[in-house]
Amino acid sequence: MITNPLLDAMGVAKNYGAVAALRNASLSVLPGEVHALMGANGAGKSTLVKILTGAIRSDAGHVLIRGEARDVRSPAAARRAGLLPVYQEPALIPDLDVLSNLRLTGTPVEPFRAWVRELGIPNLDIRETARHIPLAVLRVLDLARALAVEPDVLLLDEMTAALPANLAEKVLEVVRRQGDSGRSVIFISHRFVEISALCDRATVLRDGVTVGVVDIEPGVEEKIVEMMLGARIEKTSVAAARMANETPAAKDSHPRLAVRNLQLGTKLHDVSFDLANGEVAGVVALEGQGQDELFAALAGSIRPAGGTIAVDGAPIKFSHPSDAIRAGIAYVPGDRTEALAMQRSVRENIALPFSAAPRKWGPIRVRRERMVVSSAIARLQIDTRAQGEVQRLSGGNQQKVTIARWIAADARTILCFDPTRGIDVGTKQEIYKLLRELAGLGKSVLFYTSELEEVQRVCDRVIVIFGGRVVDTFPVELADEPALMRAAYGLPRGAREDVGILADIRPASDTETAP
Amino acid sequence: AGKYTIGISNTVQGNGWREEMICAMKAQALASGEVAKLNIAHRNTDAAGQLEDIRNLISAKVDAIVVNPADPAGIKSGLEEATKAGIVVVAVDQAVTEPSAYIISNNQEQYAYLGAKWLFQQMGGKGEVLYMRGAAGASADSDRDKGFKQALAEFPDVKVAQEVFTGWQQDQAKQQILSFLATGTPINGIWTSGIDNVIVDALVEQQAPMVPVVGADNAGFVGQLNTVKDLVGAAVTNPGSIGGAGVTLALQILDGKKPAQQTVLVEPQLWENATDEGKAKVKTAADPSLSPEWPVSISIPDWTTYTKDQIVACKGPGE
Amino acid sequence: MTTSATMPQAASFGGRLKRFMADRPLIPLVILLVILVMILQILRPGIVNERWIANTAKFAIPLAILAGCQTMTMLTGGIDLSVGTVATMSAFIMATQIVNQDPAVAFVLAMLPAVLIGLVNGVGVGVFRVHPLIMTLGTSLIGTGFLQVYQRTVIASGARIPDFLNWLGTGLTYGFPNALFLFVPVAVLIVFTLNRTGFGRLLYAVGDNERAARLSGVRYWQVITALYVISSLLAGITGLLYIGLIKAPSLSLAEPLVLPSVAAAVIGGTSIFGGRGGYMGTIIGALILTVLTTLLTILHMPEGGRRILFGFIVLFVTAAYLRIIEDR
Amino acid sequence: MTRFLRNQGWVAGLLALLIFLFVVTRLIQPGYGSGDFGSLVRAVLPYAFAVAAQTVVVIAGGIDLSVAAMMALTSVTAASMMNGASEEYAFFVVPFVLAMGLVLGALNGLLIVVTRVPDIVVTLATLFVLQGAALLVLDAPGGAAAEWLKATVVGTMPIPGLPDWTDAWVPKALVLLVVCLFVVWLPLRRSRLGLSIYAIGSNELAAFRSGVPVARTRIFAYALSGLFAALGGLSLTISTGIGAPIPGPYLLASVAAVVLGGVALGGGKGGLLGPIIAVFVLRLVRTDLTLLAIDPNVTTIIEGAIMVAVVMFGAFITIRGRPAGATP
Ligand SMILES: Nc1ncnc2c1ncn2[C@@H]1O[C@H](COP(=O)(O)OP(=O)(O)OP(=O)(O)O)[C@@H](O)[C@H]1O
Ligand SMILES: Nc1ncnc2c1ncn2[C@@H]1O[C@H](COP(=O)(O)OP(=O)(O)OP(=O)(O)O)[C@@H](O)[C@H]1O
Ligand SMILES: [Mg+2]
Ligand SMILES: [Mg+2]
Repeated sequence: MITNPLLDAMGVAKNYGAVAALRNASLSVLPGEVHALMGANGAGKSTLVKILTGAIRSDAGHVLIRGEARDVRSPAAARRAGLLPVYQEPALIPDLDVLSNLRLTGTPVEPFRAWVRELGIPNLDIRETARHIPLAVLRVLDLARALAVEPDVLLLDEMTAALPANLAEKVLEVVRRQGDSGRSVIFISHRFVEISALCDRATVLRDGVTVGVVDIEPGVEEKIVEMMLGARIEKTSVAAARMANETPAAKDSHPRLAVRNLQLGTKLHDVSFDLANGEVAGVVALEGQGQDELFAALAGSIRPAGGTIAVDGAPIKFSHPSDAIRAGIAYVPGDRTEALAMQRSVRENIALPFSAAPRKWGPIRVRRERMVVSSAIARLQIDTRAQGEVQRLSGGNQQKVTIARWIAADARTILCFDPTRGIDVGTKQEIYKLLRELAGLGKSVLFYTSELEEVQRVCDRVIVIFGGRVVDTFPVELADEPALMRAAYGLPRGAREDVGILADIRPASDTETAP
Repeated sequence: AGKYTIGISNTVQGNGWREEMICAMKAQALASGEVAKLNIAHRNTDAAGQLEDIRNLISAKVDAIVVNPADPAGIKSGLEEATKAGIVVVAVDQAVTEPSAYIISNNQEQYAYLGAKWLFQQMGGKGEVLYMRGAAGASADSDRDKGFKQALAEFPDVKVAQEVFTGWQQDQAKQQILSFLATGTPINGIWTSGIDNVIVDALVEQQAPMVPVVGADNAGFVGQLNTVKDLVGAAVTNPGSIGGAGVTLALQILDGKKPAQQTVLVEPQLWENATDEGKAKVKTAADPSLSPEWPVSISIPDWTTYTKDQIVACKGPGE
Repeated sequence: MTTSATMPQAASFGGRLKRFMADRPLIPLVILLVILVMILQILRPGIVNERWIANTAKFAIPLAILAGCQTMTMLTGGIDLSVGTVATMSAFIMATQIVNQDPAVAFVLAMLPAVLIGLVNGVGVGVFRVHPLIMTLGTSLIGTGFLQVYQRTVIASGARIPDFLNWLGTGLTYGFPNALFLFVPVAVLIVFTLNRTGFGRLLYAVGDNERAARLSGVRYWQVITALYVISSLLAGITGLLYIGLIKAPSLSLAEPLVLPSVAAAVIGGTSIFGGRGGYMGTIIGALILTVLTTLLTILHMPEGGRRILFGFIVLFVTAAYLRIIEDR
Repeated sequence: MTRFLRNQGWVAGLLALLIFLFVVTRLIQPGYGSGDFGSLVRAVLPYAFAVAAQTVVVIAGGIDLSVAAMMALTSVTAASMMNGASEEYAFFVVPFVLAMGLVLGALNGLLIVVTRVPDIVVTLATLFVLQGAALLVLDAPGGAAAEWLKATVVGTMPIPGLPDWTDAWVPKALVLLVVCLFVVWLPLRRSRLGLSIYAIGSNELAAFRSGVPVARTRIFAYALSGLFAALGGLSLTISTGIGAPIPGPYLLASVAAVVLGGVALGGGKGGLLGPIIAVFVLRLVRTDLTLLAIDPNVTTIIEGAIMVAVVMFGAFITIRGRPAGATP
């Protein structure tokens, strides 16, 4: 029997001035299916989701819902039609508490609570103001809110990108059950593991055009990547490349960065580690183990309560990011909206640190700046079609700009906080390569990632943080995914439990005695 | 020192005329020797705000309140309450509708009538006049409008070429007159509601043909009447020192010397420089040492007893 | 699947025109200005002459400089409502101090309160994070109070407008207002600062995303303090120019320019939310407002009607302009 | 408890300040009693409505510069309609004027939504329009108010079961204020519509994506603001017995009280209670300054300084109280 599609979009197009975000996109979702929407950064995935859910209007194309032509003009109308999105950015109202947020959208409270528990957040305070809730939890709440009204089609735009592994896992589980119970899910992710574990079919977008629909079966990844990237495909093992053409940097007497007994409220306890010149050190941690605070403290954004930070052997106190920058430490936050002036040009964003100090407030040396900036742009292969305003770049290209800034400023130490969050495979490869190159030039990189497989590709050494403490440090050779996973949960190395990304995890209480 | 506490309420701040009025009140209170303390509420506000001030003065248990009303009718209830509380109420500058209040007022209607009539006569009873009013919607402005219209009715051949509201703002008036001059519309006279010296300035700057100008007795304008070549004009007095007169009246009432009438009108005078006799008068009236926004008539015979130094010092009892 | 996206190349003439103007946002503004002048000329034939143009420029210049203060502060998401008070203070102090003081001393005394108020504004906004609207409103109240107290101490000494300011404010050279000698350098400086200096860039960055600026090493309070001091200095200089033009020191001299200065910046395309705008637009915005005021002055209609018309025209101009430049 | 302090600490602090001021007032003027309190409430009335009007739109992320002009227009309309009319006619006038405020407010919102011009500019334009309209209704202060209306704010409210000395502290004006404001506001705040107002002020995009009808909510917020402003206008007519076409000092006062009351300019935060208490504080400060017979020019300085100081203090404690690590 042929089932009719629940949602059928055809010929969807959307222009932003000269930029065509979508040119001819189509998408057909069957009842009960988990349908992946894939594409490189800037392919138009988010745009399509926004059009389907009435957040923006398309320039062309039609959408059929349950076979009927529907003109969805607003998110409210989409809700009524049974379409519920979780966008790439959290949609909870920051100044309202969770309960008010629910009331605002007419979401029933009890089912919401049930979903929240199911999604791995056992003790949510429903009167907490959304502004005070961490990003990852907000994303989960956003999802729970959508689930609570039992939508026919759930649209998840990079739902798992900002989530730590433990929460991501719960999300995947829940999504899969949605499909089982006859409802459809449109699932956007750059992580193939998730796609293959979860989805039935995938629609692939390239440059705003649907280039194909494939069934998910073993080995289909290659094909999808090919479709996604067109001619751009290039697949080298970075790790291998690293081994081949890098001579380890000469050991200096002082490490680039020496952190000793760093203390910060309840978040960090006695954190000590070194970062050598020419080294990429990976930080591995579950959500909320203090890694945010660690990076913020090293970046000069928050002042630690105790402990010392020494750069090149000289102890330094940071009271403002500019102090850290002066010491050659640059911070690339995970949330790019935090790092970019969205209405300004790519060039201005990259050149921003040059003007920061009062003695640099004078006339800009335009030619020199243009040279430095364009070499950084070229190095990161930023798509500059919409460079007049950074907000018009796709998420991935925005992320590149945040890194390009510090390449241009020639920072010696780069703190990268989950830089590949929501970035397509092609771009990810470029970033891995870049980080390795930087290390090759003698620069030091501290690299936190929520995707464990990246550790092996990029890092020389792994620092594991659990409960605000450094619980382990080991060379990358030992860092296969199961080992990392175990370490991240605070399990001592050498323990036997099988903790894979999709396996059941043990209750946290078991692990508490571990470190 | 004296024995009375006098409350003062005024609702326009930062305007030369009103500042002189306040200084006159202070100087008179000091000169009289009867006042122990002045309690001054002086700010920019409306009738409701003035009601608030009056009630605060009642709370402060003053013996008399001298008020320049934001509006004749709008503060009636407050004044009534004051009288009930045994406080002597004197309104200065403008009338109030509260029957128990004493009024010592400049006659605004007469002010406009006098100047306009002189102007129309200067114009030979015909021609076009530029009518530069005060602030739209202010009660003094509408009183003056009545006087102006009355004079206009007596000269059927005089036409209003243009009517503008200066808002009693120097800069606005200057921009308006310059725009108007640029249109090249011929005029035969200019009537102003006391924003006068910028108008003469503009005529001089633009080398426009001098026409008769009527203004108030502001120091700046009176000076111009003496010095600016070819300027024929008249200054109509509108003494800010009426404030001092109000204090005198209040003290008289407190001392048990009630005036025969509830209302005392101070009639305006007109000083012109068209005649030799007028010129002499204008010359004696001029006072270049005063700030140009201050009226030169800094005292009112029979009503004020302070010296020029006292009003210029602007100090009340106990300061 | 026949519906294809409208490609830029295929756009209609109207669309191309719109794009053309959107990329050059000054053009529609200039067109608006020309239309207003044309209406004026039709209503009063002959009014648009050399003398009128000079007069318009004289009044537009002080407005444009104050609007420059607003443009710069608005770029950071702020606003400076104290410019009116600051301008009035320096004008008043100049006019009264010149009577007994050396001109240079009088000038310094006149600019002193400007620097002080700017500093207080800057510290309040930059360090204590008080909302600029409240901060500048508060300092303007405080300034007005001080000015009133000061006024009483100088009533007896009278006031005089220095000849130089007179020359600057009202004089003409070959038919051009002398005020241009002050304005052109100031305007060039502001435009250059905004577009070609590190400081200008920081104004945009701070207004757009303060956290991003911070992460790039920018110290917010430094930028903001410098900004408000500069804004106040410009306002103080405007006050001196303005007193030369009006020639009558009063305690509310420049106060009526405050709201129009905000309006001029907004009409000129500067976003009050920060991060977007420029000074060239503001200059034309100031010209538009000045011409509009003239237009309404010469209309024969009741004052109420005039104000209604003014309100609607300001709204219409801003709306039309935004329509043209948005969706680039 | 900590959350309560975080959310309501500012309001509690203001209340403490108000009580402190009452004590100070009693010390300055030992005779300060219930009658004087009644005067205070009557003075507060127009300000309170103005600040309520401002609060609603500020919470919705906007600002309304036309509040005072709206009060002037509704005030002159009411006064001129009641002029020479029968007492009963006022029963028609009151709802008419309120409806007028509601509609004109909604029009403000509609213009903002349709033209997409920033609130501050649209309401600046409507400020002129409403002012002009007020001048067309009455070109000078005048009109009248029905006696029974005037009586609604005079005297105290006898409350059965309470001793007279308590009743004496319940002026009718206070009852009127509480009824008009909180009867509208409290149920609204908890409703979906009220939450929507907070939502669009907090994050418009997120609100839109949560299915909030942003445009409609904004129009509603402005309509409500218009309604409160109309109440303010009526209260002016009631207390003065006339209507005045020149707006009083309510615009800046309303903005100041909103900020003092703990409502963030920018939207999404705060409530109505804080700003209303702030109005009481500001009025009581005025009373104290009058009672103390402070030099009137100095009072301007003091009022400005208090505003700046309180807000700086507020900013200071928020900087202090910011939890470590909240902004990495
Ligand atoms: N508001 C906008 N103005 C201009 N261009 C835009 C705008 N929003 C998106 N675009 C452009 O549309 C294209 C598609 O963007 P979209 O965000 O849909 O990509 P995406 O597939 O979701 O990418 P990512 O995986 O990086 O999130 C990009 O080239 C982007 O630059
Ligand atoms: N205005 C600019 N335009 C382009 N590139 C710049 C600019 N300013 C700095 N850079 C680049 O950033 C890097 C760091 O320069 P910066 O001047 O900040 O270094 P520094 O260590 O502070 O040196 P100095 O003491 O000479 O200022 C240099 O490699 C330079 O190329
Ligand atoms: Mg996306
Ligand atoms: Mg350097």
